[in-house]
Amino acid sequence: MSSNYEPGREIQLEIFRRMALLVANDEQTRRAVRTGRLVMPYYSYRGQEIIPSALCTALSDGDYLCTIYRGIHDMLAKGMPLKDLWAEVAGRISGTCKGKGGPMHLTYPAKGIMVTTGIVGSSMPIANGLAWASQLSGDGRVSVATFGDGASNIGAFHESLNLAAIWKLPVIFVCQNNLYAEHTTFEKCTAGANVAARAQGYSIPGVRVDGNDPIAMYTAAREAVERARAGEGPTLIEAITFRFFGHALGDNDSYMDQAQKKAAMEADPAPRFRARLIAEGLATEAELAAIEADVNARIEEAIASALAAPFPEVSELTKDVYGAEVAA
Amino acid sequence: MSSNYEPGREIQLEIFRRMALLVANDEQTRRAVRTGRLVMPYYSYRGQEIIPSALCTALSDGDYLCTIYRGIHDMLAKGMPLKDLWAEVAGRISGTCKGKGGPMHLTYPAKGIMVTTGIVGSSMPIANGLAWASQLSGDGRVSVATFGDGASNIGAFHESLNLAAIWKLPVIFVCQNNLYAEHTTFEKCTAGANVAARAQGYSIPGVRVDGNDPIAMYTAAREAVERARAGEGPTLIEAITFRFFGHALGDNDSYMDQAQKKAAMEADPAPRFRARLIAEGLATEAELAAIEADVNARIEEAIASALAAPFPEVSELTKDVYGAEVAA
Amino acid sequence: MSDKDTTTIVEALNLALTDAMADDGKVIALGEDLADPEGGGVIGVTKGLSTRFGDTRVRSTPIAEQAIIGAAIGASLVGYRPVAEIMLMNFTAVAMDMIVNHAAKLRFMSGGQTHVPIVIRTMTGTGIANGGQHSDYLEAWFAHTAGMKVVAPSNPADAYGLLRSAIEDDDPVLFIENIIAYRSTGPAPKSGSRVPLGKASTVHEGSDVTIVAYSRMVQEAIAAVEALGKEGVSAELIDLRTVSPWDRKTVMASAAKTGRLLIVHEAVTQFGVGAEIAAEVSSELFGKLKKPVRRLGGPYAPVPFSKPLESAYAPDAKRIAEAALALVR
Amino acid sequence: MSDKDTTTIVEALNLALTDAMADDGKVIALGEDLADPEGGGVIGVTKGLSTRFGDTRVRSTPIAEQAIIGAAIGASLVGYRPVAEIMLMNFTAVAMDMIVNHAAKLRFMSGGQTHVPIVIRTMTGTGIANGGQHSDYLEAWFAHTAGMKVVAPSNPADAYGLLRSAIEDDDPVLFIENIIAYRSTGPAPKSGSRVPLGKASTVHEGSDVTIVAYSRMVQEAIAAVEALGKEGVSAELIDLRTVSPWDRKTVMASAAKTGRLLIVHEAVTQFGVGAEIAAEVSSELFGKLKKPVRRLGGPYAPVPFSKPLESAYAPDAKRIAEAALALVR
Ligand SMILES: Cc1ncc(C[n+]2csc(CCOP(=O)(O)OP(=O)(O)O)c2C)c(N)n1
Ligand SMILES: Cc1ncc(C[n+]2csc(CCOP(=O)(O)OP(=O)(O)O)c2C)c(N)n1
Ligand SMILES: [Mg+2]
Ligand SMILES: [Mg+2]
Repeated sequence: MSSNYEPGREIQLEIFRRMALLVANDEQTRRAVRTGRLVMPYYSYRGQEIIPSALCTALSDGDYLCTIYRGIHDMLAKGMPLKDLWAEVAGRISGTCKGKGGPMHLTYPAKGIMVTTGIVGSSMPIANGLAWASQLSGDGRVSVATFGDGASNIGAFHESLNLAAIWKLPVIFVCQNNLYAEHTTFEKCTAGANVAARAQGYSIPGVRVDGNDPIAMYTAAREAVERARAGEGPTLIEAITFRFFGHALGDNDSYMDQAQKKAAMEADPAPRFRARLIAEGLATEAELAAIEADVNARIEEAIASALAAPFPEVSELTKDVYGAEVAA
Repeated sequence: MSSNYEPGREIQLEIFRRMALLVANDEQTRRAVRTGRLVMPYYSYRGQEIIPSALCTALSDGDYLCTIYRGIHDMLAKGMPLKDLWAEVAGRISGTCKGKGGPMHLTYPAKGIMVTTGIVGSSMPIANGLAWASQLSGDGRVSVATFGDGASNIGAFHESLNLAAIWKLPVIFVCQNNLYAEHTTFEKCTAGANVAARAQGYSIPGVRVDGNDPIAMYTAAREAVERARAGEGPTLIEAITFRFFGHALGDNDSYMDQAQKKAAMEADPAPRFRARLIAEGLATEAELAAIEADVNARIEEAIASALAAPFPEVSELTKDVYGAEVAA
Repeated sequence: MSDKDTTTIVEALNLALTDAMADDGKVIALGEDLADPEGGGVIGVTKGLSTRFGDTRVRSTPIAEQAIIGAAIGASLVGYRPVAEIMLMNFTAVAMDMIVNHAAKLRFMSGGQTHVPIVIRTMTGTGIANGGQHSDYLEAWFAHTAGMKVVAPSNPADAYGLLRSAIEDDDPVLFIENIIAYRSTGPAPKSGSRVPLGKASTVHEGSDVTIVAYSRMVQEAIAAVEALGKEGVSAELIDLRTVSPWDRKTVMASAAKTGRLLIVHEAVTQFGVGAEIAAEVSSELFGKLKKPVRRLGGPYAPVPFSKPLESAYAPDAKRIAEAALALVR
Repeated sequence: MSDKDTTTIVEALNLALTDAMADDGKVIALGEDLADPEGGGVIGVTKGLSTRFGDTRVRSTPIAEQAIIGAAIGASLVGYRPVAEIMLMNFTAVAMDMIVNHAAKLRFMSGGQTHVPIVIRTMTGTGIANGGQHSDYLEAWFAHTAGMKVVAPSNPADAYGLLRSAIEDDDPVLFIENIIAYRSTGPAPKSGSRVPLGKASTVHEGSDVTIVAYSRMVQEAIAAVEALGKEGVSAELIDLRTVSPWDRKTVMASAAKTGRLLIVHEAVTQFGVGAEIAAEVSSELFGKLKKPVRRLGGPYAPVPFSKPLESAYAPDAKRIAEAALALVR
């Protein structure tokens, strides 16, 4: 792998800032759900934070993102404001989708967050369309679809990679391989050596990377971004990671290999990254603690503001179905 | 490629017999459609005969086949009786499907012809199910799905190969790559080196073979059959070929590369195979002529019998929807 | 086998599958997370099956709904009776080709040479904040598909008896389970009992107004009937149980008797299942009804996430009672 | 631009696409065999477009309907107006997730932040021996899907005007073309004309009975109206043009006037579009109709291949006239 794009101090700190936000936000969300302050299905991304933190640091605000139900880390990393997010997952009218979308369907076009889907595999075909738009307009934007390892076995994955390859679309497919699809292990449902290897079938680059390593993840993402912006077409990145809290919060995770889970949690990439920044002299304990204090304060503010906001009126139920009332 | 399974004289003659039947049947069908004796959409397979002739010679009667709208060659090679076939495409009650299925939906379970589908890609998921049944019952049958090159870009292809691979199903996926999907060339819509190469993504064998070469095609098919029967799982075979009469009979084929078409027709595999059998002393002109006379006579008889048969009564329209009338 | 007097729908379904697999070696099952190593289904409906019947008969699958339904169809063509799970009803959308172009049509297109005795179990419903892509009732699509049967039980005994009948039926059956009703209890089914497809049940007899419902809406309607009774209105409640083919005879007889019909479902009202019943009853009982047939269903909108909106989406006991009352007054 | 007085539906559609692309650089098109190297579409509807507007705007695709609709959705979210072709209506079954879970819902689920102004053109219909998997009318599925619009023209001028309106509409529109009607002729559209979505047209005024139809069935109904006239029956014929949302006002006014309503479509009758209209009219005009609303549609069966069966599948002028006559006599 070329090291042209290895991140320096500034970029690493930026990745850390996003990661710190994500880690704190997940913790607060789990607490809010467990205490009943929020009532929603929650697919914790804890353990996977490095992936979008590095990825989105390699992207611009204008670049497009299609993500999935387990995607709040992606959205926050891409810049969705905390208040809009929290109000949405609390079902309030001030939420980014007026409370209509909820945690599986957040949208925030101002930061390029175009679609969040709950249907496995469906982020990819739509990302292609966003990329086609950029190809048509020449606006230089890159589109990203994120999805899970389980999604790599559904038809839309195949159709999307093929189309992106032959149309040379400026799109990046980021598979966050957390080794489980709901309760089923990666090996049990996925044939072939790995997801990245499937890229060969379309003659596009397929990169398998440690998604918990900010340097490797950033480098892979930067390469894909540069490639896409240069008109050289799509890249498939398989980022290996692990989810710490099962599929959906509240799951009985007895189906998981508990030793594997324990090892993964002990190797938590967040404190590891933090420790390395200090050890390598890239940041001081105080600097990082300040970042953490800041994100915690902002999250708490967002929660308070969300929970104080009103719910939508029931009349909202039939609004936003069509753009305009039809005459008849 | 191992030569364990190279076909001897008997097998080659058997392939020739099937091929001769197919060649004659296509010619008669085209004539019947062009003269208006048959009214149906016809997807001529002329040029592709060697593939099913060799494939089905490597199969047993009990093995299962799922084929497609361009699949009458597959069915005849697998043993569908001419009379049942012709009566069906003539829409008669004596047709194998009582005239209800027609040329795109022929079925003949007695010879393992289980499904003929008009939906691109759909032969594959169903063949997996047939193979699962054999895995459950241990009956040793092999299931085959045939499909076109265009079908290798649709979602069902991917889902099917993955499932077959992880379940180690006794199934063979035979892509008849005739270089066109309707009016679109193979290269224009297919990313990657070729179809067979995609097998790697599932860690199953992917074999690219000259589908117009009876030896190569038979050998590849036999290997896949033996592998499947031995419980070693699926094989993807990409058999390169060409269709001589466009997508559907009556097409304006100006979208085709005319030089390529001319070359392909000049290299017509049927007379080539015939000539080689004689040149290599495997058969005499008289023997082969007798086979051809026989198939022609049988086809003419089938046509006559089909056209003399009655159409279904209109009351058939609502029969065979459910197995039994529901009380209510 | 359960000795309890009451049971839940989850338990009844689990028992039905267990009994069916024990009785007939041709019954097989597949779906995402279905087998015991994966927890026996996300809700536990299939718990214990793979352990008891083996993991070739009961299989967890990749996330690949076309492959799931295709495998079920193929195995069914040669004598097996697959029960395929599509985890949530909205995901039928990725397998529609297999369901409607293949499962529903192969008997007809083959002139009766083959048939597709599969059951597609799926769950859905509003009420747990699952939002727009995980809550839809889409039964109208399948009711409109010739060759399919559509079943939607409302209580444990029916769930058991209908699932047993669906598995034994020689045609493809879509079997709809409601998520929030899974844990609701009711009289336990008699082991081995069957509820025939195509037959409604009259849950409550009455003379003033007929209410037709299915799936969880029956539970809301039961509460509504009770409330109506307190207001002196005698409502007859029919649980359709099989949505297609629906039990014309029972519905017509009741509507003829009461002269007033209210049809309730959770799906979008427009072009929903209620339209067919309303059209047929209005036509057949033309001049004999006391009031126009009334339909009460979901609004013309996707299912929203926000609680107050989601709560207003599906009909509830209160709105059902009001609508019935409006027919009577 | 055509100077002819009459034209075919194919020509009208081609003209509509050409004019729309010339007027608005955001209009783009994709589908199988769509571009000129591939013949400009299997029927020629898109002929000339890629040559004139370039092969990035007008793209032939692989056989991958999820990818096709997905690409259309994505481009539409950021300002483009894609016209996607799904070659035959039955193939919508492989793209249902993209259409109903995404295109139809994104406006609502995003709280109005995004919308999906795409047109999905597709063709279908009995009459050319295409058999069970290539002939279905499935408009009821999409009419039942909140957020979708469904359009089905019967003549060249409407085809032109409706397609232009559909492309300019800010919501996803399913645009249904009938195969055997492609070559039928009619008055040429005025270039640049629009036919508004949601507005029916009264093709023939009458006083005895109202016939509502759409797509090719209007052509059969026109012949039926003529035959009825000879028998002294004055039939009013309404071409729905937009199937959903349908023009309630026009249909109600006509049914109120004649007191008799016949709804005709090619799709399976059961749970079809006719059910919604029949239910609504029966309810709203309760006590005012002279006869029960009558529906005439396809039988509860897949489309058969054999000619005599296929011919008996869809309603024709004779059966429409008979049904109307039965309402009047
Ligand atoms: C088409 C479809 N099938 C099934 C589901 C149910 N489902 C939701 S998440 C999930 C597992 C997905 O696993 P993976 O792609 O690895 O993503 P992860 O949840 O691990 O991030 C499944 C099966 C769905 N949402 N969509
Ligand atoms: C899902 C689907 N999309 C589109 C079609 C229309 N169609 C019929 S045949 C065909 C081309 C298929 O090409 P290929 O797979 O190469 O098979 P061939 O016809 O060359 O044998 C297309 C696009 C279809 N039948 N099904
Ligand atoms: Mg995963
Ligand atoms: Mg081909």
